[in-house]
Amino acid sequence: MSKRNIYMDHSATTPVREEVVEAMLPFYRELYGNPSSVHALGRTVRRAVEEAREKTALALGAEPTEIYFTAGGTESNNITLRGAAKKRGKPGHIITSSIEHHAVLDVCSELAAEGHRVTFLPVDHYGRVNVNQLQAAITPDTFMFSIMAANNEIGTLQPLAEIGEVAREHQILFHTDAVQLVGQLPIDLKSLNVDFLSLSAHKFNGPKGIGALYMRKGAKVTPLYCGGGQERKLRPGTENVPGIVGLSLALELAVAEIEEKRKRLEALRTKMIKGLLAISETILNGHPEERLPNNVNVSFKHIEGEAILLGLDLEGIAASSGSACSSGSLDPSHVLSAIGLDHPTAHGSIRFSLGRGNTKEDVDYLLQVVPRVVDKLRRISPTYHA
Amino acid sequence: MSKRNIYMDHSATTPVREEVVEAMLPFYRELYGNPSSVHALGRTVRRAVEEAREKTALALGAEPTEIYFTAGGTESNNITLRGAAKKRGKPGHIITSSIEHHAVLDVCSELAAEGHRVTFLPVDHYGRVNVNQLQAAITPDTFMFSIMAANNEIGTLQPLAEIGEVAREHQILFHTDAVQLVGQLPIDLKSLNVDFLSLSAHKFNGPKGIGALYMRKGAKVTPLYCGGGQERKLRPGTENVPGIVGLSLALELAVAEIEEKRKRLEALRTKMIKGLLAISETILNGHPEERLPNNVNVSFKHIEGEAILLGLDLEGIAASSGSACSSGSLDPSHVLSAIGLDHPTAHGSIRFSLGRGNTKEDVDYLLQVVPRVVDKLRRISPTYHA
Amino acid sequence: MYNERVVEHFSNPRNVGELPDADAIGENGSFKCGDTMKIYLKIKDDRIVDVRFLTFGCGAAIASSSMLTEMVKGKTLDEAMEITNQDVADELGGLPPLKLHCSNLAADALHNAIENYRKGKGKIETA
Amino acid sequence: MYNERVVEHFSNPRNVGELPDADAIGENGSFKCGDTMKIYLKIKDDRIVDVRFLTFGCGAAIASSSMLTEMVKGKTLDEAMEITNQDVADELGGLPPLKLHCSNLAADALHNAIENYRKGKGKIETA
Ligand SMILES: Cc1ncc(COP(=O)(O)O)c(C=O)c1O
Ligand SMILES: Cc1ncc(COP(=O)(O)O)c(C=O)c1O
Repeated sequence: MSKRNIYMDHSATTPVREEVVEAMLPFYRELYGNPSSVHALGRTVRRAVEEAREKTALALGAEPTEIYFTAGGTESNNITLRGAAKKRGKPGHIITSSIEHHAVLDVCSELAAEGHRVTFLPVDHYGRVNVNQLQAAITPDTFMFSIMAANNEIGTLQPLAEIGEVAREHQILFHTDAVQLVGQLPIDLKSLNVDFLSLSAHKFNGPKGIGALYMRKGAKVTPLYCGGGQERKLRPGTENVPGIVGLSLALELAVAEIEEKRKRLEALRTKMIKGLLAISETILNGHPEERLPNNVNVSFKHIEGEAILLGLDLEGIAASSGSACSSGSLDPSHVLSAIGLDHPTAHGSIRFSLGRGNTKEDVDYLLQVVPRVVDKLRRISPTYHA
Repeated sequence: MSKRNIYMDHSATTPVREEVVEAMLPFYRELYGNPSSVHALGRTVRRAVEEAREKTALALGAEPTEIYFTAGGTESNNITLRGAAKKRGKPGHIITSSIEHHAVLDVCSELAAEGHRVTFLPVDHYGRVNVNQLQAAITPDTFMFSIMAANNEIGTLQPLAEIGEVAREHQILFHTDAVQLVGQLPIDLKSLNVDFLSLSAHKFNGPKGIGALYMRKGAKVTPLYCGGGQERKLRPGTENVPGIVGLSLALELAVAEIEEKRKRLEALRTKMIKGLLAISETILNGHPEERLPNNVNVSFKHIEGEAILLGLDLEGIAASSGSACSSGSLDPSHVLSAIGLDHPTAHGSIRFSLGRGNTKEDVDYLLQVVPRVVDKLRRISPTYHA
Repeated sequence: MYNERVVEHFSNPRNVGELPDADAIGENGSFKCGDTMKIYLKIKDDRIVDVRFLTFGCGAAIASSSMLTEMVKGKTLDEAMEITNQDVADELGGLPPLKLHCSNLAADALHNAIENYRKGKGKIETA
Repeated sequence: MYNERVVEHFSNPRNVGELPDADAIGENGSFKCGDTMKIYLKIKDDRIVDVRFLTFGCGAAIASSSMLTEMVKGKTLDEAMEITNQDVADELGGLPPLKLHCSNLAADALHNAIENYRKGKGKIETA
């Protein structure tokens, strides 16, 4: 089989779909007005922003007034957690999980340093939060749950509906970082008791540098930035209009194709997992069923992830070891530690994340290359004995 | 003269130049990788981001490590002021001007509410800060000056070099919001004692939703957001790569053409001011010489700005009344009040801001239309007597 | 932002000016946004037979002033007193929410004129 | 990220494996990133005549290990003791700053082997 270039790092980021690029272009060129300008050009652009808001709301089962555009998932998470803490004004208690993205985890740590109490719930070895434990952790001053919808490393899904019920029962705000879920699995905010939801366009074939925050009507946070009145003062600054238009179209298209894509990717994923687990001393990380349709995360014992990535890269395969965002760091992933992996096993983990462009041929090629790369590295390993 | 469409609202935002659009496109399409990814695609994109940083630094007379990409001018301002206050940790004193953009002014007000002391320096009737007053306002706990480089409404330039000297002498950090200056007039950070400088790409024919913060080596602020390690932790979140590439090219091109553009726009501006002041009971706002080459701000007495804008708009002329960002508000502009205009005069102010695309023909058309629109509205006015 | 009818009234405001022989003059100003309107009525047998206005204000204020003058012509004073700011906005086919308060000018100025008339004030002395 | 020479050593590492009749064995591990290297030396007249390695680690660690084994062959023990981690990185044409510490593995493992040898330890008992 001849060398191919295969991108299996869609959880890090995705290409922008051509329809989306085309929809954005007019807003760089002729429709460049500032939505805050009162003249005709400004008003035209304002309309486009508000239509994008409606489209985004519709795709999530929300109201347009519940959608706020931000610069990405990181910003949506920060605005929610810091904003709710600022709004509260006095110390309180936050419950989150120990496998959140750093944009939640580190904010929570900072809030803890500022005087709030934070419970970082453990997860089981599949990466699932236990709802009974969540319930048991509630204290009278608990004001916020922040539990991610799907984990970015191991793809494990959390029981959002159950968590939402607990939140409602105790009148606690519920934020979910759905950056990895949106565009992969259907979400209906009408039927979920979620108060805040973060999403980021570049994870579903939209542009980078634009995201959104869903904030349920009635929920309130204190804005972090001052400036103009944009996004009802929650995120001031001239709107990233092409980004907003791109986000909304990418989301609309992703949601329209979601079932078909899910089926297709799940079939590829199942085949990949089967093929990879055929390699000796290889384990699957994350939940076998309750996981994102596009996520495969395995640990190859005795070898180190970055070396595997480099080996794969030289064969044209793009994957990731732990979160792309934290791969500058050398500490083993906090997620893999939280599900109980020892350090060497955590270090040998690889995430393959599927996307729109991937085919059966990609998977065939991958399953041919990976065993070879793994074997070669294991021959250098001081702990491996074939 | 037949109807034309004339955009004279470049201080609100500008069209993206075609070269810039073309340079961004590959980063939506084939070069879509995440700069944090270790595989070949990620590394290629990382290189593009770092080249953009070098280009940006070069255009400002800075070092690449002194450039941080943000989501815009508003964010750069917020990161600087709040970040410096957070870093300081205890109350202190900030000196700013009374004519800053809301993204500085309102942050300062919030910091004041949080326990800092803030001096809002008055300005003279041209909108200039007095350096002696600035010096006199310094107290032992003064830790920051934030004085804008050029005002967004009236175009008045501030004496950055002198302010920088005072800052250095007293070892006070100096931030300048240069969102309106960058791309209009040369700036050399090697020869200015500025520690922080904010800029926003969409003001100089770059894309919306991307900006930068120059932070001098050695200057430090505490980041506001947590997340990944991007932008050396100052602004975490997946980089807006197309935006970054677009910003750097737009800046490079703007700086390369800056003298030629300045000369051309100053000639148009001079002609416009002369023509507009020929209308009775019309005054020029801002400084006659120390102003942005592209800014014309006049008050037409007896009539109201929004009505003038609408009248102009119906004739195909796009302009603004006060800052585009604050035009949702009905209070008279704080800038026009600060330079001493009474409310009715402030309400009758119009900003025409020139840009790359404007021609002599545009100015001729404008000078034909404006007197007609003004006259028509004055005939309806209860205070005007021809 | 503004609908076509608003723009039309703004572009071609009806009944602009003063009435040299007005029977009543009313005035209203919004302190907040600085808008002011002056209205002149010619009244015969308790009925408004002619009307003029002058307005300092935004597009919405001018269009509302113009629309109001169209609405009151021929009405009795009692009928005119019943016209509300909302009626004017409705007759214009609606105004942007942020601009609604600008239309509050017109009906109030009208009522002020009628009150002045009933108090016996506001008649212009013919020179 | 990595230059061509690093990638070449990673792709085709030299002197991989164990030496069944090694005169000295050294080991070094980085607690921080979990990398470990084992080095095997064959020594004759205070000179390194053969060398093998096994490494658990990233690309930089593997390439550094491979490069080091090339550098030490034929060197006296005194010469070998003078090889620094920086020398290895330099010989590789440089490593990314973030990855520099991964190359600290190799020279340290070598020195450990020589020290073991000098202390009379580390000789493999032939079975
Ligand atoms: C002086 C000044 N500062 C800051 C800003 C805010 O920039 P942005 O809207 O790109 O965040 C603007 C733009 O309106 C401005 O004119
Ligand atoms: C779960 C999760 N949350 C938040 C983020 C941050 O999103 P962005 O990088 O777009 O700010 C990511 C992306 O890496 C993510 O996977």
